Amino acid sequence: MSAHSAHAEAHGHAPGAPVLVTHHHVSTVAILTKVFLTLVILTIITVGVSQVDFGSANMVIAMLVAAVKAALVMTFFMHLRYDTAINNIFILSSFAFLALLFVFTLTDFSTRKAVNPIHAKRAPIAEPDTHYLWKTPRTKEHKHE
Amino acid sequence: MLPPFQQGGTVQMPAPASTFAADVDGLYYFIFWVSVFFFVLITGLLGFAVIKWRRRTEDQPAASTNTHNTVLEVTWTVIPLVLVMIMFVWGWKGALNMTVAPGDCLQYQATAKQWGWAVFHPGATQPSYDPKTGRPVFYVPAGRNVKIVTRSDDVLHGLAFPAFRVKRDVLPGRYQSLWFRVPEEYIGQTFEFFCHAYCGKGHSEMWGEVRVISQADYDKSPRPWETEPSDPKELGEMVYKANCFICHTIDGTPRVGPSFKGLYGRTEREVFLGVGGPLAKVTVDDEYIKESVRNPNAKIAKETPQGGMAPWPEQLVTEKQLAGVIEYLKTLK
Amino acid sequence: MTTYVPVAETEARQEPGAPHYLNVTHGFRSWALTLDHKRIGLMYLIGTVASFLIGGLLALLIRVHLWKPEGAIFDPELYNQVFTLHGVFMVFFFIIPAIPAALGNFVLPMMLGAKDVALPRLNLASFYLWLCGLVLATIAIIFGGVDTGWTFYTPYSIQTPTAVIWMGLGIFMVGFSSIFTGLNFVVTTHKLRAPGLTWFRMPLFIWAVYSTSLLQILATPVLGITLLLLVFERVYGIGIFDPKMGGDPVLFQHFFWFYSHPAVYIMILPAMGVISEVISVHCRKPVFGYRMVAFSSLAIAVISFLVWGHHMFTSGQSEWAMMAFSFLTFFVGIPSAIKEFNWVATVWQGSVALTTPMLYALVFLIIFAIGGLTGIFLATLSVNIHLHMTYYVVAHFHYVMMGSTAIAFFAGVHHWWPKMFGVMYSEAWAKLSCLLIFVGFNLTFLPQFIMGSQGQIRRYATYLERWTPYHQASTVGAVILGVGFAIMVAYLLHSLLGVRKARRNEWGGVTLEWDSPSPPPLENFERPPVVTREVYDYSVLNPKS
Amino acid sequence: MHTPQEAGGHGAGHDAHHHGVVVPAPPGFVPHVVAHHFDTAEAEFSADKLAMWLFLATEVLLFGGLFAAYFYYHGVYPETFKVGGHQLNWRLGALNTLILLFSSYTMAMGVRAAQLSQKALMQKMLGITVLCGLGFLVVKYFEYAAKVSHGLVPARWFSDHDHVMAGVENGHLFFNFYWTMTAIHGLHVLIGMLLILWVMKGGAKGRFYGGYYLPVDLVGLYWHLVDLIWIFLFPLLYLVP
Repeated sequence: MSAHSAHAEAHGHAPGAPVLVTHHHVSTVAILTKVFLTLVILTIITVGVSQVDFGSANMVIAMLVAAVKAALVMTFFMHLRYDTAINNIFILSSFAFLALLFVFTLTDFSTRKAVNPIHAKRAPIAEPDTHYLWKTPRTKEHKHE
Repeated sequence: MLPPFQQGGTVQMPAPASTFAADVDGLYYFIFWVSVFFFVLITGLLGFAVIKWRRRTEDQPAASTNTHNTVLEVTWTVIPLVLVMIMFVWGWKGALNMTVAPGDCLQYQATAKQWGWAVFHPGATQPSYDPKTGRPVFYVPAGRNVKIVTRSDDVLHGLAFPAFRVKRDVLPGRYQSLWFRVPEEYIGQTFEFFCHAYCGKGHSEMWGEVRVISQADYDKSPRPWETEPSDPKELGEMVYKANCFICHTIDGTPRVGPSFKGLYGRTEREVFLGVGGPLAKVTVDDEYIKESVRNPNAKIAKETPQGGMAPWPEQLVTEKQLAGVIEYLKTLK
Repeated sequence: MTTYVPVAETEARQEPGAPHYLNVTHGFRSWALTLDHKRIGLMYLIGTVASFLIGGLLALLIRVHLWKPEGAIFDPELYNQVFTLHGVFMVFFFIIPAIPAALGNFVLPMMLGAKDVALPRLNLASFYLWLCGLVLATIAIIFGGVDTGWTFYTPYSIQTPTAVIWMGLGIFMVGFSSIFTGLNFVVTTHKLRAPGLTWFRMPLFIWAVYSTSLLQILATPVLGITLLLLVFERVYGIGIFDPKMGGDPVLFQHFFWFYSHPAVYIMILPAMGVISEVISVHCRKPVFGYRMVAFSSLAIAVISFLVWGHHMFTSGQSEWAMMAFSFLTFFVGIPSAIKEFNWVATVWQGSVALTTPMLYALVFLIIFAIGGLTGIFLATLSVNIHLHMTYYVVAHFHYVMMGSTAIAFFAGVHHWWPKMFGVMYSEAWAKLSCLLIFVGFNLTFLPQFIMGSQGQIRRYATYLERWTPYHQASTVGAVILGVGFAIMVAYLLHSLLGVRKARRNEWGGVTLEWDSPSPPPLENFERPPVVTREVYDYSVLNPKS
Repeated sequence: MHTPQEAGGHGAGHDAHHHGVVVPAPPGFVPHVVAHHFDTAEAEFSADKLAMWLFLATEVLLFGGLFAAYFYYHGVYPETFKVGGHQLNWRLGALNTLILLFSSYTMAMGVRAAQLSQKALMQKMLGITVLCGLGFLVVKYFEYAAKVSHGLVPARWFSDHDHVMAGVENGHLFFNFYWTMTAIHGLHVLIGMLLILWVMKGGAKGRFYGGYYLPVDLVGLYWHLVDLIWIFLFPLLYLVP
């Protein structure tokens, strides 16, 4: 395989011809601008909604709006829509695995008092400055760390 | 001959000294025999194959080149799956039983700190130690449900009763609890409890004893945990063994804290007045020792300038015990 | 059935004296700045084995210390540092990089028929990150050691006066080294397979390393942020993990095990891959149930993210979380069981050559069976509560980590040694060493199962009288194990003198790395390989068929 | 495979024997030489891009750990987080959000220009992006200064001398999250700016054109991710529900 044929195969140009425009997807200025304006509007919405008290729904709304914004950035600015399936799979799976961290730690936290209420109760604990065995040497440690 | 086991125990398990033991041990042995079966099966087949089909000549090809067998593969996927699901349900039920204490429990409290336990019996105002060894002791009436509520003053600790098959981490800032009931046939026996969560230097010394007694002995006055040595020196030695020995030796070698050997009565002892404070000279007398226990960071020995010992309030070391400690220190020449 | 003719045909193609990757360039710079995956693999090999020897020496010291109930050598403070350093060195500097970074770097691109990994510069950077981590860990030892245990549980790790910050930063770096290695391998596997090498023609070692790499990419960042927060905690006290400032130490455990449970599979999965290769080659038989073994690697990778809470059954997490974690934990055992059965079926009716790599593979099969089966005890909730934090756990994970992963690593080293250096070691000494390791290993850790179920808690500097015989048996075993490893180091080093030259295809393997001279040339192959047959098709070695 | 042309940069003898494919460039640009172990420019492009996405996946999980901790403590101390959130200036936060969104937009435009071999436009767009990043940091500086003046600094030095967090438990925790998260994010902004400057340096030499714009694309992806994280940080810290 020669350099030229390799290049021609990859780019669909005549061998040796300079590549002015990539054969990959090029977003139009219009779509990028529209996405940007949508993002601005969504920012205004999320700020606006936060000024009204919907109780615990505020968090859900804020996160939903943020998720939509993130999706827009990823789809258009980051070209995921035109990218290969495998790149899509990897970045989305990172969110999926992150969700596992969220789901399990928050499940633990929120169901601690389900069986044994006392286990969710906070116990007194000695004051840091009087009972911290190593409180003082921290300064010493700083010296040689 | 196999090495010694705890009384009533077997090769694999200590004495089954609580009502949980039957269930846990039953499940343990179920898994054990299933494992033995599969282990013998695997190694047996492997050994047979290695001997039968070992390569005798350099150019010997494989006796068969079959690459899969769906029926076989599904079989050895499904059978283990069924077995482990049995184990899961069995184990989950057992664990739930250990977590949910019945309503009629005697409630004990245990506070862990680096590196010792303060064990409070129901209604007790001070922690209980063995008068001789200074080990923390639980006196537990047989046949009663016992619940222990724990907390920690500093780092993670753990409360583990191997003979009772229960265990629970002791967390700073949160209460944790466990419960058990010892059958009556274990009256008169002693079992150990341990700290199982690594907590630093004195981790392996944070163990104590559980003494199983009858209900009658439990109710007797004075309560078993209320007796302490009447001789002040012995009382002091008990308190030393219970609280001090991990950091303070009596043979002259300094550890985390200064050694107690020849400490009492020393004059011109150099101390820092507070952490990072100026150097001063004091005489080791009753007042100095009392202050060093109740407010350790007021005067910090020169040889261990990091200080940092925890104060021991009256709840943990009474005035009487403190007086005993002073008497005990006088004997350490 | 036609007869098998050994590698004569392929051997003939090897030109004597042709330049290979070891002698193509010379000098310190040519190694320190190399971008060749084989040289980087070798540097990892030296580094990880050195870490293993340090960790092993510490292990011996631990065992000698535990000869007497009151402890024979150290005071408890020093003992705690010794077992912490043993754990840190073995886990972060040996087991995690050993197979993927050392063997994987050498073998994976060759198996794929590639000239190099996809990102050679990143590969070298990974190595230096690993080395920086090692340097920081060494600094930590000089500045007072670390006594937190390799798990760094808070709040103890916040309070201890030892050099946790240095060690934390060191492991942070090693973590990123691991991430970049994994990233490189995933990209290489996706993009640089030889023509004709479809996914289901890939050797199982690649499948295993690929699955491992996914774990490295997805799990390690959480360890990174956890250690970073721990460092912040110590430097300016952010209180996230410190109960005295409103933090929750159980959250630290969640974060830590979110990485460190998958990390267990980062360690064992590539080992499984090595075993698949070794058994197949030395039995001259395709791995039984190839697809099942391949998919079980991916299944393990995914399920391993769902089970971390089984390290925390007594830690004060909620009962519902415990139930979920125990349930899911059993599922991770199934793919491992499938693999074990498939390996036995591969040996079945094979042409079993009792070479050193195969002996190690057999040792692996036996020890991994015990390691895996004892894992079932620990997955079961009520039994776990009894066994948690005892020597039973110590024995279990040593059976899996040391007895399985390290043994598989050495199986791989012996298997690919002729390929790496073009020389053969003394099989007689190798077999003696393998025997000593097998006996010594079991003598070390079987008594620990008994001690553990009897209630002996781990990480104890002193212990009760009645456990003395078990500890002493364990110590004797450790010494035998040490002798076994010393012999191994000796004969492997001796083999480098080149007394016996290795053949091009020493064992009669059919994966692509055997298609290259021993040692391989700079870009691995004399001509670009093209794959035209199914994986593990040993009939190709017979020119008459 | 062979190419007659001599490739530069012999990395310790590594590239000594084989040379990569050359992607022909328009006049005024430097033709790109594909790394020796790739057969085609496209193979190199897709491999490096996959690597970048995998790296972004690790970034997601790295920040994800912080977010998980945030939600955890938001559950433990909802009042603390609410009161703490009110101490932050949401106007400045919103301004920074807009700045970053705009910089993402210009970054995407810069990548587009690179794809079309529009060198001047690309340099302009990347320059605006860096300036936006700088603007972000300047606004951040004023925010930080305001917090410091109120003693709302990370834990060890947390003094809260205006007692704005009095009355809630562990008031320092919210600010510890605020400082840790924004500091790590700010570090990413800084790294992103340096990367863009590095790309601009190559761009000035004419290294990036339609046939080879990979570094611009990859740095762009990184920059968008930094924006993405801020999109979540902003409501969580400034508009705490």
